[in-house]
Formats: sequence, C-alpha cells, structure tokens
Amino acid sequence: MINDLMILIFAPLVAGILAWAFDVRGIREAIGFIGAAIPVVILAKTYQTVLSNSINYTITVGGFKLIFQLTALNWYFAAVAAIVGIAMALGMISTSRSGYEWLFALMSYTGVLGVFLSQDFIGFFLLWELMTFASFMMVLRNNRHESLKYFVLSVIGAYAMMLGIAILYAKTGALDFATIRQALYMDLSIGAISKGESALLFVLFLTAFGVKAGAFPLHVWAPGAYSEANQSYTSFFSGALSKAGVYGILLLYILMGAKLYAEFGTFHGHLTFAYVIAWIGAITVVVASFLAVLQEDIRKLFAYSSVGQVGYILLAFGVGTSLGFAGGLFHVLSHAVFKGLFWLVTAAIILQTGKTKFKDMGGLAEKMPFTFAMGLIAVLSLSGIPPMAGFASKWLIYEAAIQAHMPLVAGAIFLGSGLAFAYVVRFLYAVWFGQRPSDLDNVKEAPLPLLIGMAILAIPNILFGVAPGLVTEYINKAFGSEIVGGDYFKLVTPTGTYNALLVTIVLVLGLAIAGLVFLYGATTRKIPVTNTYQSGNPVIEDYNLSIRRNFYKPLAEALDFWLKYSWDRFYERIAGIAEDFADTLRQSFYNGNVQSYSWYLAIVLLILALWGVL
Amino acid sequence: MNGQYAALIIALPLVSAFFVPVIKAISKKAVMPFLLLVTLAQVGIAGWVFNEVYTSDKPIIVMAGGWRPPVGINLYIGHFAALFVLIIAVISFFMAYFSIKAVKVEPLDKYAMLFLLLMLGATGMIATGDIFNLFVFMEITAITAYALTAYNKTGEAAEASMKYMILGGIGSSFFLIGIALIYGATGTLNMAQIAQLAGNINPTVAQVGLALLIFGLAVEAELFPLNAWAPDAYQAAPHPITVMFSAFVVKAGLYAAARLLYLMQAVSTWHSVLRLLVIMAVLTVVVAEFSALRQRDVKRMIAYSSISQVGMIAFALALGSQAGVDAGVFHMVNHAIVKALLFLGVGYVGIKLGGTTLEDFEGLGRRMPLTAFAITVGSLSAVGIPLFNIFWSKVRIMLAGVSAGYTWGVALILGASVVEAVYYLRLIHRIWFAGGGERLSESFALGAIMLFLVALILVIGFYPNYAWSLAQKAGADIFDVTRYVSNVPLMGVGA
Amino acid sequence: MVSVLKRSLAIITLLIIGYWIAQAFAGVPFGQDKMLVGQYYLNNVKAQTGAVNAVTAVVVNYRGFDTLGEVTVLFIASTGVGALLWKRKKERTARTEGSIVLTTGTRYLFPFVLIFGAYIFIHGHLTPGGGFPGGATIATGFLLLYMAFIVYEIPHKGFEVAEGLVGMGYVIVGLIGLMIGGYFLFDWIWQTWQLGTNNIGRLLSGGFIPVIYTIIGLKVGTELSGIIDNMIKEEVRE
Amino acid sequence: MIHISVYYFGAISLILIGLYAVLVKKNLLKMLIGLSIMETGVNLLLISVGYISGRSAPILSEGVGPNQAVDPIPQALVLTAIVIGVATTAMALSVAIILYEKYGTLNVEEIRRLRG
Repeated sequence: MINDLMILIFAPLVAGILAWAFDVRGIREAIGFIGAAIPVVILAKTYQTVLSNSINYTITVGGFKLIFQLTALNWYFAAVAAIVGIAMALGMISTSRSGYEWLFALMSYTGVLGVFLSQDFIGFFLLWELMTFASFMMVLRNNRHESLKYFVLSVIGAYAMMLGIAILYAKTGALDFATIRQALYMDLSIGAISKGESALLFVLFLTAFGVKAGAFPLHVWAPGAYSEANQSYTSFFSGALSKAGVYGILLLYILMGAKLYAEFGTFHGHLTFAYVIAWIGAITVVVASFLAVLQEDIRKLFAYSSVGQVGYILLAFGVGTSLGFAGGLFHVLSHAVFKGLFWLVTAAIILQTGKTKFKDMGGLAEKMPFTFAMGLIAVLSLSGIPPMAGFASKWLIYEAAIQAHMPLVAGAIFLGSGLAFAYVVRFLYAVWFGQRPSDLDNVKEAPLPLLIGMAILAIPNILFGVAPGLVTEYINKAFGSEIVGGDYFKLVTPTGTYNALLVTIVLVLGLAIAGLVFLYGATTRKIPVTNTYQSGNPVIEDYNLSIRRNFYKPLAEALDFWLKYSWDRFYERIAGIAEDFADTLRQSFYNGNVQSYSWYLAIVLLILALWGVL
Repeated sequence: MNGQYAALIIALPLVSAFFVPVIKAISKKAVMPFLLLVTLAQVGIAGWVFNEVYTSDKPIIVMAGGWRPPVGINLYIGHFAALFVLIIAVISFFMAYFSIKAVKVEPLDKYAMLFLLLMLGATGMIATGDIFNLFVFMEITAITAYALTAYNKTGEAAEASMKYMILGGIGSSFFLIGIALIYGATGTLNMAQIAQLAGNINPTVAQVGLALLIFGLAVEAELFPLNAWAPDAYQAAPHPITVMFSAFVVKAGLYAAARLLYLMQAVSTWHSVLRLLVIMAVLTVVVAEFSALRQRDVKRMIAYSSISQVGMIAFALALGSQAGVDAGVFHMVNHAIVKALLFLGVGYVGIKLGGTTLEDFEGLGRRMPLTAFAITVGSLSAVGIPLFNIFWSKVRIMLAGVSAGYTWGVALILGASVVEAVYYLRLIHRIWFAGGGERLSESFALGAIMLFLVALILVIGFYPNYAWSLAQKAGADIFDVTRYVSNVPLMGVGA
Repeated sequence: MVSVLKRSLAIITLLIIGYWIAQAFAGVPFGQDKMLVGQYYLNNVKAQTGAVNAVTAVVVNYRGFDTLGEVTVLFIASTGVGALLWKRKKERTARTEGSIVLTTGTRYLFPFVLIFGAYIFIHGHLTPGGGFPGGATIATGFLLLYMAFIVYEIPHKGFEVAEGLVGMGYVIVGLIGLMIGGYFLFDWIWQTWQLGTNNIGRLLSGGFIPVIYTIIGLKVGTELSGIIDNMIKEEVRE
Repeated sequence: MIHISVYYFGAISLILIGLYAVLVKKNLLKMLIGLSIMETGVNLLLISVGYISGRSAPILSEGVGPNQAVDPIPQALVLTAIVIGVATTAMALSVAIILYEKYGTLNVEEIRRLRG
C-alpha cells in the first residue's frame, strides 16, 4: 500500500538512482526532471485535504516505527522545497555534467522532503543524515577541503542531535514527536528532566539545527560549500536545505517550548531561550552581511548573503510572538524564492561567461537581457523593495520585532537590510552595467531550461509581493488563529498596515513617468567606467577603486579590527590540533616495542588488582 | 538426522584438515580446490543447523561422547551460535576462493590446513558450552592465528606474529588461572552449572575468577590497552586471513567474553566489572579512531577502524541491558559483512597494484571501478550513512548506551565516529576524484563476491527488519541466562 | 639507571598482582575435598568406561572433545612449524658424528625405546601416562637417531601422510560413535558392543580408550619428530 | 597476611617470575623462556587445586577405592595445557628463527618496524 506520502518522499531518490544508472545525456535529464516534478504534482493534489486534516503513513523499519505526516505546516515547507526543487531540476538540465550529480541532488531532495514530513526522531535523523551526505557528495566532487569542512561540521551537528534524541529516548522512552511532546508537557510537574539536562538538550538541538541553517558561529562551511557545488544545485542547497535547519528550530519550539519556558522563564519579558535564538539570528545577519559586502567573487557574495538572510528567519522565530512566526514563515518562502533565483542567475552567468570574479565581468545587460531582468527582480526582492515578496516578509519581521519591544534586534534588521542593499547594488552594476570586457563580446543568452527555471522562481516573487495576503491567509490557517489581518492585497497588523496593491500602482506610475523623461528629455553621454565613483578627483594607481574592483575597500579598512578574528581559521586550528594530538597519541601508544605492550597488560592486571582491593 | 549431527560443524573441518596431507601426496594442485569444496560443505551444514535452530526455536545441545553435561562436554548451539557459525562458514568460503588468487607463498597445503583450523577454532569458541573447552578452542584459534600471521615469512609478518604470540600467551595463561579459580570454587567446568553455582561461592574467588577470565578473553577481543598487537597482525597477515580476523575471529573472543560475563551475573561485584569494561571499550573506540587518522597504509587504517567498531560492540555488550546486547549482536553481524567487503577490496587492490599505501589508491575509480565501488560502499556503510546497514545498529547502540546511563560514553563514541567519517571520506575522495590511470581487468568471481556483499549491505540497509529479528533472538540467547540454564539438560551431580 | 627503576617498578607491580591472586586462592582451601563432578567420575569410571586409570577415562571418554582439540593443537604446531620454516630445499648440516658410545647405544636402544613408548600408550587405561607421553618417548627415539648419525633423516613425506591418516582415524572413530551410538565420540566398543566388560583391570578392557590412545601415540610421535626434523635442517643455498 | 598453602605460594611465584622475565628481559628467547615458566606455574596451580590431602593417584586398582583417589579432572586439564604450552613454544621458536634471519637480532627493542 504505497500511499501518496511514500511516493512524495522517495520519488526523487528513485529517479536519482535511475538517472545515475542510465548515464546518457538525454535520458538522465528527463528522468531527473520527472523525479523533481512528481512532488510538485502530489503537493498540489493534497493541498485541499491538508487544510482540513492530515495524511498519515507509518512503516516499521528495523524495529523502529517511522511515522510520516502531512499537515498544513509541513505542507508549506514541502511546497517551498518543491518550487525550488523544480527550478533546480530545470537549471541542472543545462549545467549538470554527469548522472553522479543527478543522483545526489535528488537524494538531498528526498532528504529534505523526508525531514519536513517525518513525525518521529529516527526517520527525522535518518533523512537528515541522508540529506547532509548527499549535499556533501555534491561538493566533494569539486573541492575536498571545503566539502570535508562542511561534512565534519554537519556530522558534528547530526551527532549532537543523535545524543539529544538518545537522552530524550532515555528520559521519555519514546521516539515519536507526539508522545515526546506529551511526556515533556507532563514532565513540567514531575521534573524528571533537570534544569541542566534541558539546557544540554537545548544546546545539542540548537547546534544541530544551527549548523544546517548556518547560524553565526557555525556558518563557516557555507561560503565554501555553496560556491564549490554545481551552481544550479546551490539554488536548492541554499534555498531548501537551510530551511531544514530552520524547520528544526520550529520543531524545537513545538516539542520543548513549554519545558524550556518552565525551566528558564523570561528575560525582560521575552522567552529566555527564544531571546538567545533571536540574538544568534541578529548576529548572523550583521556579520554575514558585512562579510558579503567585502567579497570579490560573485559566488562568495551570494553565499554570505544567503547565510545572512537565513539569519532573518532565525531572528523572526527568536522573537517568539505569533507575528514573529508568521513573518519567519513568510520569509522562508521569499528567501527560498529570491535566493534560488540569484543562484540560477549566477549559474547562467558562469555557464555563459566562465568568469566568477566581478572584475572580469561587466555590461552583460545587452547580451543576456532575460537573465538581467530576472536578476533585477531578485535584487529588488532581496533588498526588500515594496512590490516584491521580500519586502512583505521583512516588513512582517520588522513589525514583530518592534511589537515585541526588541529595539537592538530591530536595529540589527535595519543594518542588515542596508548592507544587503549595498552588496546587491554592487552586483547589479558590476555585472550588468558599465563597459563589457572585450572577451565577453560573443556571450549568448542562457539556454532555455535555465531560463524557464528562473521564470518559475521569479513569478512567486512578484505574485506574493503584490498579493502577500495569499501567503498570510495560509499561515493563519496553518496556525489556526488570525495572526495577520487584511485581504489578499492588504496586510493589517496591530501596529500598521501595508497596502501592496496601492504601492505597486504608485510604483508603476512613477516608472512610466521616469521612462517618458528618459526617452524625450535627458541627453546621454558615454562615460568611462572608472569615474563613476570618484566624482571627478584623480584616480591614483594603488587606490584604484571601481565598481568592479574593491568597491568597498574603505569599509574593509574600517572593519579590519574585526576581520582579524575569523571563525574559519579558529576551526582550522582546532582541527590541526586534533590531528597532531592523534599523531602523538598513536606514536606514543603503538610504539612497536612488544615489551611496552606486555607492560600494558601488566598495568591492566594491576588496575584489576587495585580495583578488587578498593 | 537428529540434532547430534550438528557436531559435524566441528568434525568436518577437522577431518578434512587431516586429509589435506593425503591429498597433497596425490596431487599438489588439488589442495586449494579441496579447501573450496570443504568450506562449501561447511556452509551447507551451517545452513542446516541455522535452519534447524531458527525453525524449532530451540537450541541444539550436542553432547560429546553421549554424556549429559556437566559430566561430558556439550556444544550449546543456540540462536547466536547458529547465526554466527553460518556467517563464519560463508565468509570462509569466500576467503577460500580469494586465497586461491591472493596467496602465492609456497607451502599451500599447510596454508589450507591452517585456514581450516582457524575456521574450526572460531566455530568451536562460539559453539562450546564448557569453559575449558572454550580455552582449548581459543588456543586453536590463537595458534593458527600466530602461524597464519607469520605465513608470509617477511620480517614484518614474523614481528607481528611474535607480538601477538607473547601478548596472547600471557592472556591465555591468566585465562587458565581464572579457570583454576572457578573450578576450585564450583567443582565443575560446565557453563550452565557455573551460572547456577556462581551466586553462592566465595565472593572474592568469584570476582577475581571472573576478572581473570574476562582479561584473558579481552586480549583476544582487542579491548583498549590489550589490542596493541592487533594493527600489526591485521597488516602483516595475508589478505584473506585479515578478513577472517576482523570478520569473526575477534567476534568469537568477544562473544565468549559476553557469554561468561552474563553467565556470572550472580557475582557480587558484577556491576563494577561491567563499568570497567565500558570504560575500556570507549577508550578502544576513541584511541583506535584517532590512530587511524593519519595512516599512510590503507590496510592498517581499516584495521584501526575495525578495532574501533569492535570496541563499539564491546561497549554495547557491556551495558548490561537486553537492548544493549541486541544492539551489540546486530552490530557484530553488520560489521562482519562490511569489514569482509572492505578488507577483500583492499586486499584485491594490494594484489593487483602490489601495495596498499594511499598512493596506490589514487584514481582507483578509473583503474579498478568494481573494487573501487565495493570499497566506497563499504566505507560509507562503516561511517554510518543511512540506507546502509551499520547505520541501524549504530543508532541502536547509541540509544541503548544512553538509556543504560553512559551518556558520556555515547558522546565520546560519537565524537570518535566524526573522526572516522573524515578519514574514510578522504579515502573516497582519493579513490574517485584524484589521479587516474588505465583500466585494469578485474576477476569476475571476486567481483561477484564483492557485489554479493554489497547487495547484502544494501538489503539490510533498506529493510533491516529480518536482520534485526535475528539479532534480537541471538541477543536474547546471550542475555537470558535462566533460559540458557534451563535449556542445558544438566544431570543432578554431586557428592 | 632506567633499567633499575623499571625492574623495581616491575617487582612492585608483580607483587601486587601476586597478592591479589593469592588472596583469591585463599578462598580455595588446599587439600580439602571440594569435588563435585570429580566424585561422579571416581564413582562411575569403572562401570561406565572400563578404565582403571580415571584420568585417562576423563581425558579420552568423558571429556574426549578436549583431547580432540588437543590433538588438533599439536597438529597445528607441527603444520605451523612446517609452514614457517619451509624452504625449497633443506638438508642436514651436522658435521660431527655422534661418539662411539652414542652410535652403538642408539643402534641397540632404538627398538626398545619404540617398544617402551608403545607400551605406555597401549596401557594408557591401566597405568599412568597415555598417548602423549607414549608419543613423546617415540619422538625421543628418533631424536637419538638425529643426534647419533649426521646423515639420518626421517621420511618426512611419509610421516606427514601418516600423521594425516592417523588424525583422520581419530575423527572417524568419533563419527562411527555418532553413527552407532547417536553421539559424536560415543564409546561404542564399551557401551553398545559390551566388549571386555568382564576383565576390567586387564589389557583388553577400557572400551575405545586403547584404540584412541594408540592413535594419539602414533600421531604425537610422528608430529614431534616432524618438528625436530624441520628445526634441525638448514636451507640449501644454491 | 592471608594464609595460603605453600603449594599455591610456589605456583604463584613461578607465574610472577615468568611474567617478570617477559616484562624486563630484552632478549626474545628469554621472554619466551619466561612465558613457558609462567605456563608451568599455571599448570602447577591447576594441579594443586585438585589435590586432596591424604589420598593417592586416581588409578582405581585394588587398594584405591573412589574415596581414596584425588580429583582426576585437573590432571586431565593439565595434560591438555602442557601440550598447548609445547605447541605455543614450538611456534614461538620458529618465529624467532625467522626474526633472527630477517632482523639479525633478537633484541626486542630493535624489532620495531611495525609501529604507529
């Protein structure tokens, strides 16, 4: 009795295996695409039923009862993953080189869907590890160091979660979410889990989900992993896989929220443990945005920006109020959509030009007009300019932060958006406008499947930007209470309303007027690219700043006090120390001399003797 | 065919080992095919015994000489013994074929004899129900292992064998002191009767006796300070023998230790012995994993990984709970398959490319794709990636470990398995994405064996229910001592 | 300096271990009758196995499985020594012939040594000693030949085959027991055929004990001489 | 001090002397001799466990009834243990022969190619 959920979860994996088996250029693309399309179809089919009740599916595997459930909440996450998944499949049709990539891309797709749908810890852990392993194999192909760094951090996270699961299993004797939630709820009175243990559990789960979401101290793997993998896969990698981490944090709330509240109470009126998450999110936003601004490579820039944007979602969940959750969930959708679009645009650029540094690119707007349009939509959405979905979700997060009286955190959001605008504008000018280097003259538009993929991701940007009510109405149903008021075009929250339709009309009118003025009024002159920045004063060789090269060098100099401390080097040093320790341990213990080995035996006998006497 | 014919699992390898010199006199070339034939027959008998035990759900008690225990020696072939004798037979059959290709050093008839007797020793250790008989079979396994480790007659092989011999010698002497103590106190050598009498004998004698017995077996089962001989022995032994070492010789020692441990539950200081074993097991895992990190030789690296996984099994078995023992047995079965595949692959590369250093593995994916695929599946499974078989048993061990209260132990083991992931995945990167070379021809039959093991790993990985039910029955066989004692038809003996 | 520290440390460790084991053995009082299964053997050995020497009965009949393992261990030793010291061509390198006393002594004594060895293992079930001491005595006979004569060497091909056949003999005796009596290593001569039940204490009694001890005697004799042969010879350098 | 019989004391001291030789002596042959001393000590211990004072060997000829004989089992076990000792020593010596051939020394400190 293979019901919908099993097909939904394992269709991509089966398709991936088939694509890897029939490693012929045409066939594997088709199989891969079908594999990615099936979940979209099934999710659409189950949309109606999910709103009223949930679809369940349980199988016993190796003595464990795996429960899969599709409710309104995880339908939402699965839908986000499905949209980005289908776009990735289309992107991969043009950029993937072998069946190997299809196998592991679709395996991670199965992993993500499984993580969203599973209702017991063993299934959750199994698919979580599968997702981590598959994405690791995508990066291993191109760069060993980065992939190993990514895998070690995520395996540490996964094993931290395993330890947490084992502790919960030891305490509650159960593995599925419902019983654990019930047991933890009852535990408030019994107190079987001490304060220390619940703190340990919170830290363990936070590390596990923090690593996947790229939260501040554990974000070091993101730039390397995102830029080394096949670019169109990175759209899924950063669009959907990071959402698994965020979903985990949500799970933390659902399962242990009451317990953690009971144990740690509130701090200035906010839930203490939620406040920690909020601050982690805030720091991630600020640090990642700063680092993104200073990047010279297009992939690194978007990698850091992706880490920053996920920081927003963490921050929204950290706020802890229902409006915060609504904002966070909306941002999950918008981040997946515009970040996925950005990575597909990067994939198109790298596919056509083969360049990844800003200084080698420029003036591509004429050559790749459609990709440019998509890039523009992504830019507007990321920096939160009204008609786009990005604005709606950020606006909700602002509202939530302000309402919850978190001024510093709200300050971090504003700073983050400002920086976001800074690096996004840099991307816009450096890649699309200005002089085109001579070797890029014969660049053609990206292949068709990639363009369709981009279009698929652009439409929700605009649609949910203009009519954000669609999403908030679904979120209200998912949470079961009226969090965000207003109809399809208007969002009403206690502290403000946002009429998306009105703003869009005004914007379109303004653009029309600007177009007229441009066509008839102003005259244009050719300007060399270099002087757009210095506004007239002379360009000296060593401080030659242009939009494409160290555009933000002064900012870097201002920040160099902070830039000295890099978490990346810190982790590398720890890894080095661990390996040296391993070496000395091995040399000293297995020193090859059979006499010392016999001494070890004698020492064990001594311990046994003393053990007996004690 | 009544149950007593199960004694053939001991008699067959023995009579064929004695028959080998006669065959050699007839025709030297017939020795290895004869070895293949005998191991196939052993698989047949083991299969019959497995079927008999698991269908009737009752252990077969083979009473040597017709005397009921404790007067005579009895073989207790319960669920665990039936399962593992089958695993030993199947792996020995594969290794017999692999030896035809891998072992070229001269006195092949003596190699065949030692091969059969190693299989016999391990089977005997697992099947016996008498502690002195366990000592004799342990010695058979040990001495064949000394001879086979030094079989290549190189300097390193002799050195490894010498180290194994001296440590093994000390271990078995203290094991014998343990037997003298237990016999002195209880007056019997039969395990079931010892379990009955263990409660009311002099507590210090019982505690020291148990400690010495476990110490003797711990040298064989490679627990932390006592396993210094193991990496050298694995590296220097011929490739098929390394597979047999890691797949079942170690496990026979571990099973015997577990059996004795649970039999003597009534001893007053039982829990402190358990705690000591848990500490040693966790140390084994951590030290072995860290030592494997910067290995230049892949075979020695996988030897360390095998030692650490055996440490994990010992950890599970020493938890003292039914869930722990089941998890340990399940991991034993998975580990036997995975390590057989890994060492087979590495051994085959060793033969084809003349060495097993890291450089030989560069670009193996292009040169020997089938072996490279086998090694990759083996490594991924060893790391514990889901949809492979070791994932399930590792999860079981972690859950059992924390429920038994050893959270620190589980945390250390998980930390060590992060290290394991690093060196295995470095190996995979070196195999597939570094260097290159032209494609070499790979033997069809060995490929078939490797694919069979890969299929086994994936089947248990995707659908572990059957394997888990076997492990549970086998685990109950070890843990449930009252059922063990009631199954053995003890005669009322006494002054 | 280091070795003195090491020795003293060794002594201290060993004393503690010694004290621990001694403390354990204090719980096993020396010289007291603490027999359980042993008493059963003493009471029934004559009736059930027909042997007068209880130790032999225990070794061969009651705990025959141990001795089967035992014979295997010795077989492994000789095979292992053969495997490890295997050279393509080997020959004896002794140069000095034994003294006149040794050579004539050996020439006369050799047959009697063999006969005495045979006596030991044939009377295993009556007098102390059995297959192993008998076999060892036979091996000393061959050792005498090696020491006396520089050219003598045992026909090791023949010895190996003999070893194998005799070993098989032992297992076949066990298998016959399985066929006839339903139990492996079942003493069918005493239990089912009831041979020699009336003259306990004399030669023709003790069930299959003399048969097995003859097998063991021959096997141990050939094996130990094989080991001597392997160890004495040196490699022939072409 | 605990009171044990002189036979146990002798056997245990033999074991300790053997172990001492293995732990301290550098030459491999001396270690092997130490190992066989230890095995002899253990065999003595096993035998002395079975002794019953005032009784004779368990050969039930005319004069010796079932209640005048010593415990036969340890003697049977020792018969096996001795042969195992012989087998281990024979194997150890042949390995020592190879080691001397390949390394040119029997000093345990120098036989250390396999390490780390």
